[in-house]
Amino acid sequence: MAEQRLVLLGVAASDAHAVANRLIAMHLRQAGFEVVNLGTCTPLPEFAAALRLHPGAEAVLIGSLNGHAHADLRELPDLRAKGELRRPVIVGGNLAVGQASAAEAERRLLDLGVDHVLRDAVELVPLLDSLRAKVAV
Amino acid sequence: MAEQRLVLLGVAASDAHAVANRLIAMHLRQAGFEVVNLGTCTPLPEFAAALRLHPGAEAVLIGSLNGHAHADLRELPDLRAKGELRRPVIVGGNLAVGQASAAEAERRLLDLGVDHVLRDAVELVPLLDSLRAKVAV
Amino acid sequence: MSAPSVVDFPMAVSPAAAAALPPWPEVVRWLRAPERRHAADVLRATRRPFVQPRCGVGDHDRMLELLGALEQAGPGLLSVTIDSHTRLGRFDTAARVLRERPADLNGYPLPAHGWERGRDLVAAVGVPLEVRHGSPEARDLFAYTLASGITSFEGGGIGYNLPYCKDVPLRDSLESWREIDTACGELAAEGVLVDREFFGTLTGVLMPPSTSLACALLEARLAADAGVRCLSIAYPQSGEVYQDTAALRAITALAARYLPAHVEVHVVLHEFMGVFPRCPGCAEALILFGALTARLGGAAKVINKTTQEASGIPTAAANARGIRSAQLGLSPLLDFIALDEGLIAEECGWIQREVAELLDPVLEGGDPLSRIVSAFARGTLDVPFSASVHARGSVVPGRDARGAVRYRDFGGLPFSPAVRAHNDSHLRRGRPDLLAVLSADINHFAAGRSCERCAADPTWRA
Amino acid sequence: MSAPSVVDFPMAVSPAAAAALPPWPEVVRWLRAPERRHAADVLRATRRPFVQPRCGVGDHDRMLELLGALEQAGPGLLSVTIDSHTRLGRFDTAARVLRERPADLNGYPLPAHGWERGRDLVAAVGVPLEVRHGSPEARDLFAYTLASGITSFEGGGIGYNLPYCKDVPLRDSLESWREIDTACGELAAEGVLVDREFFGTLTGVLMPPSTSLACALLEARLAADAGVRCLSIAYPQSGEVYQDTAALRAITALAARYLPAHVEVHVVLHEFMGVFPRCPGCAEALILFGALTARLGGAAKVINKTTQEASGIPTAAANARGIRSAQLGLSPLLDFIALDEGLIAEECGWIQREVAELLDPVLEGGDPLSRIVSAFARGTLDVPFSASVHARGSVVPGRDARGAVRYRDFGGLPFSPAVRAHNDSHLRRGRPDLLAVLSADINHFAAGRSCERCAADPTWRA
Repeated sequence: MAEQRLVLLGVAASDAHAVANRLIAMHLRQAGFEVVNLGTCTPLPEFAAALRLHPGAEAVLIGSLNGHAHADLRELPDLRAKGELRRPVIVGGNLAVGQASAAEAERRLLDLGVDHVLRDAVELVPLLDSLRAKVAV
Repeated sequence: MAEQRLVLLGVAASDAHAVANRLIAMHLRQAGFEVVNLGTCTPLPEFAAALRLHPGAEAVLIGSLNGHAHADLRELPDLRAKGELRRPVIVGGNLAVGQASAAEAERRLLDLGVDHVLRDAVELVPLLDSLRAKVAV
Repeated sequence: MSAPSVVDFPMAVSPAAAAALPPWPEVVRWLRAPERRHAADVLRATRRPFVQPRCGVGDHDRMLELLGALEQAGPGLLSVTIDSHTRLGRFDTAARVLRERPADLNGYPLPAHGWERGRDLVAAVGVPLEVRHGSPEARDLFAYTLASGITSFEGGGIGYNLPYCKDVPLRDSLESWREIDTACGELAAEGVLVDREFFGTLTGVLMPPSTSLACALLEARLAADAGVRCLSIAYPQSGEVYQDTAALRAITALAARYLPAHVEVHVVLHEFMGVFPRCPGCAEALILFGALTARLGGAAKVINKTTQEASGIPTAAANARGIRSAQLGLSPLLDFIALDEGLIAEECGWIQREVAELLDPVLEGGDPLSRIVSAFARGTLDVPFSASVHARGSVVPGRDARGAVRYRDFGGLPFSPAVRAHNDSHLRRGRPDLLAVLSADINHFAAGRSCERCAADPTWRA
Repeated sequence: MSAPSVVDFPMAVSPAAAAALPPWPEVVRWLRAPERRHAADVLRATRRPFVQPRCGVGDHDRMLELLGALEQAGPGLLSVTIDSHTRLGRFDTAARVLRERPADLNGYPLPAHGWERGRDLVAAVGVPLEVRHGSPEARDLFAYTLASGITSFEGGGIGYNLPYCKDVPLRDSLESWREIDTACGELAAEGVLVDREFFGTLTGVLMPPSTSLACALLEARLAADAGVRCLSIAYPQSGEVYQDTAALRAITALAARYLPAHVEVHVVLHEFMGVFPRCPGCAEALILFGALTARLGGAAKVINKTTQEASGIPTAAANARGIRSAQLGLSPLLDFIALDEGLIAEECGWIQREVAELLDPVLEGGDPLSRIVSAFARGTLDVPFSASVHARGSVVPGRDARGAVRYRDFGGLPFSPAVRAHNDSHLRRGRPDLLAVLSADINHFAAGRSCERCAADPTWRA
């Protein structure tokens, strides 16, 4: 019997958009994952605390739809330096105000230490599978 | 028994708008007039010729809707000088291209020798009655 | 290019036009080029009505700009509307005004510009063009149209004569249009399908549907007899949606009855052609309403109006906005809208019966062209408010309580007692203050009651 | 002006607000001035739906310009939409952003500007204003609203909490809104009628009508119990015209059942609140469709969208155009459009039954406020896609074949077997690739199929 896979899910601190968050939670549960959903408006330290509670989580998934992803995630280097959030951090959504700067916004998030930036939720399960395969190797 | 009253009616030379012409003809006939309707696109000399044929006509009514009334009536002084069109000439319709110059267009028509300029067809029968009363006096 | 000659063309064109134009075989070769897209292709492919604007200015560069601006709005076809001088065959006058004050022209003087520039217009946009004008006699203009690569041409010997001219004999206009239609037949044999559209709008004011359809069907019948294969029959919106839907649907039924089976017939709605409201909200609502009517009636295309209709030729922006307003009425979101099919079927039946009573006496007999001429002379065919002395103009129309256009006076029309009784059951005849009543009927949509604001407060806009 | 004090106001306002505002008797005197025109007056007088836009920018002068520009389009009411900082009570932050970068504010920070400027807004336009926001706790904002002379105020303890906040207890928001409603009751006794509007739109995405109406009616019931006399109940367009018409008509019937007879109830339609099409033609058609739906459903007003909805806060021109697009759908020319009344009555009956099965367990018992809180905690009341932890969010909605919104998963809702069977007869439950199915339902109108051009060629615009 396959072991239960677990992920942490939430929406960035300044963002109350719940629809995509709920959809992704349903999608992951349907795909067999256990999902700890921290919901909307979740500051990064709250993700860190949840990971301490659920050390078996294989990734931290953060949605951001209001264009403020970079501001909401700016504590990531500090937390990582303190040994927190040592799992792949995957960010998805509308990452910047306006379309033109999407690539730029993605680069800035990666510079901050975000591990993966997704533009479409259907990429999520394949990415989690590939990350797990790497860990297994 | 009242004598039969007669008017000449037509549309200015460059103008094929028939609707108002037909309406005014019906209106006048309903009011008891005999109407010689020369119809659309009638040059001023044709009005003059019709008046020679129907010397009992008490007025010449000319409609103009395309804004070219002044150009279409510019032969009026010449014809009058030759003894033609010696009846009240009454012009009505849209007298200029655009609304702003309507008063100016009216003044230029009066300068040309037009006797009356009407903006609404309902004024027509009262005007004809008052002209006839003057003649009677 | 070999020297052109008059005999090249399958219709009589003027020597001047023949000298200016490429030889007929070259025109045919140009029209047959496989990359050419024709109006007939668009008409055949359409599943929903599309919008076509009127569009014509004097200057060539401004015309190109205008076409380009309107194409952005997504019309199915674009128009080249011809100026008044050219319509009357005064190509020299048009050329002079074009040199001196091109802005004074109320349309595009195609012959004055020449067929090479006509080809520029075709090349400039991705949708086919139609030439729209109002010429009682249009052989030269048609030759320029074909040489330009344009294969859609409006007009006929009735609809482009009676509303536009005082004294062009109907026989002359009908015979000249017969030559145009014969040329279309020759082109069809060469594989080039010319769309010929008939202006059922006529004088444009309070047109009873059966008068509109009878005249357009007669022109279509003459055209089909001369060889035309692609016919567009245009009907003017009255503004009463049941009557208009019924009239549009009647076109297909009447075409099956009066036209040969091998022709294709497309149904066209002219957005309201009468006195337009000055209030932009009312005007836009009326445009949308017309397009919705076209969809309900199953038309292939809508010839559009703009919110500036009441004040003259529209700006490019207003024209483009007019296209979009009509498209709103064609939105699939409004496909839920349906009418009482019983009422429509009844209205449609009466319209067909009226048309039959006008057409049958003309078509059951000898040469239809001659019989049309004499029917208009006798008044058994007629057009209200005719500008021409060659129609009696003794028919008087009016609106019934619902707004549908009926016959207030039948004039000399040969309607049966049943048709007369049905008409009179909707509209009491007689003449109580006819000027006031007719003015009210004519100004039905001018009175500022077509938008929500005017309905709420008729005084808000003068 | 005498020194203000906290106790002046019939609700708890912060000391800072109390210090800044005029004394309560002065506010009441201002509101009672006979020349003042109130939203309730407009709502009572309307015979057809009118349009109200959203409208808020940070800078005061730009706000005045915006209101002036929108007034030209003829709305029945205008909005003062409040910025996000102010909504959360962070008046100081709003004031700082206003000083530093006013363009960064996504609405008008009324407290930061002060009530005198609020009175400027009222004086600048000829139609009354409504304050629209999204505050779970709004007593200070309401005090500024009244002091400004504005007597229409949106919000309630459910609809302004669950979609906007993660962790504000429902009891807190409901109790704070009860104070606002009590103040309205005191004003009603003084002859000032405050219009209180309830945001049935909730989370705005695939909202089943019975969930929307149940929540808004609960807020309305609490408000009426606290003394409010003028209630506006807003429902969000699903986009399926029969369902929406039925839901709007159900409001009147449900109000008669669940609200006291002495209150007046106005029906409001929110133009589609979900994912809007980017194609301007599709967006405009959807706006027009919404307004037409409002007319069919008998709404008093339509809260409008714009063609720029998909890309954020609209320009003044786009907002004005949006008003005009909605007005087109309200044109008297479209009054001929009717729906199958049998279908509507059936749908309306089921909506009322669903609402009753949600409301009756809450209202048949002790203090409704406490029972609402516990019902949401248990999931017998619920909201799909709740942002708040104080609703379970276990209900899953979906669209049926016609596009109507149904329950894909009832969560903990206490529906009868009959209601469940009826729902399931329209929408098969179960979860075949839920992400794909729900995404398609959510993007129902985003897919570019709402305009004639997209319908003809889905590729023309990406």
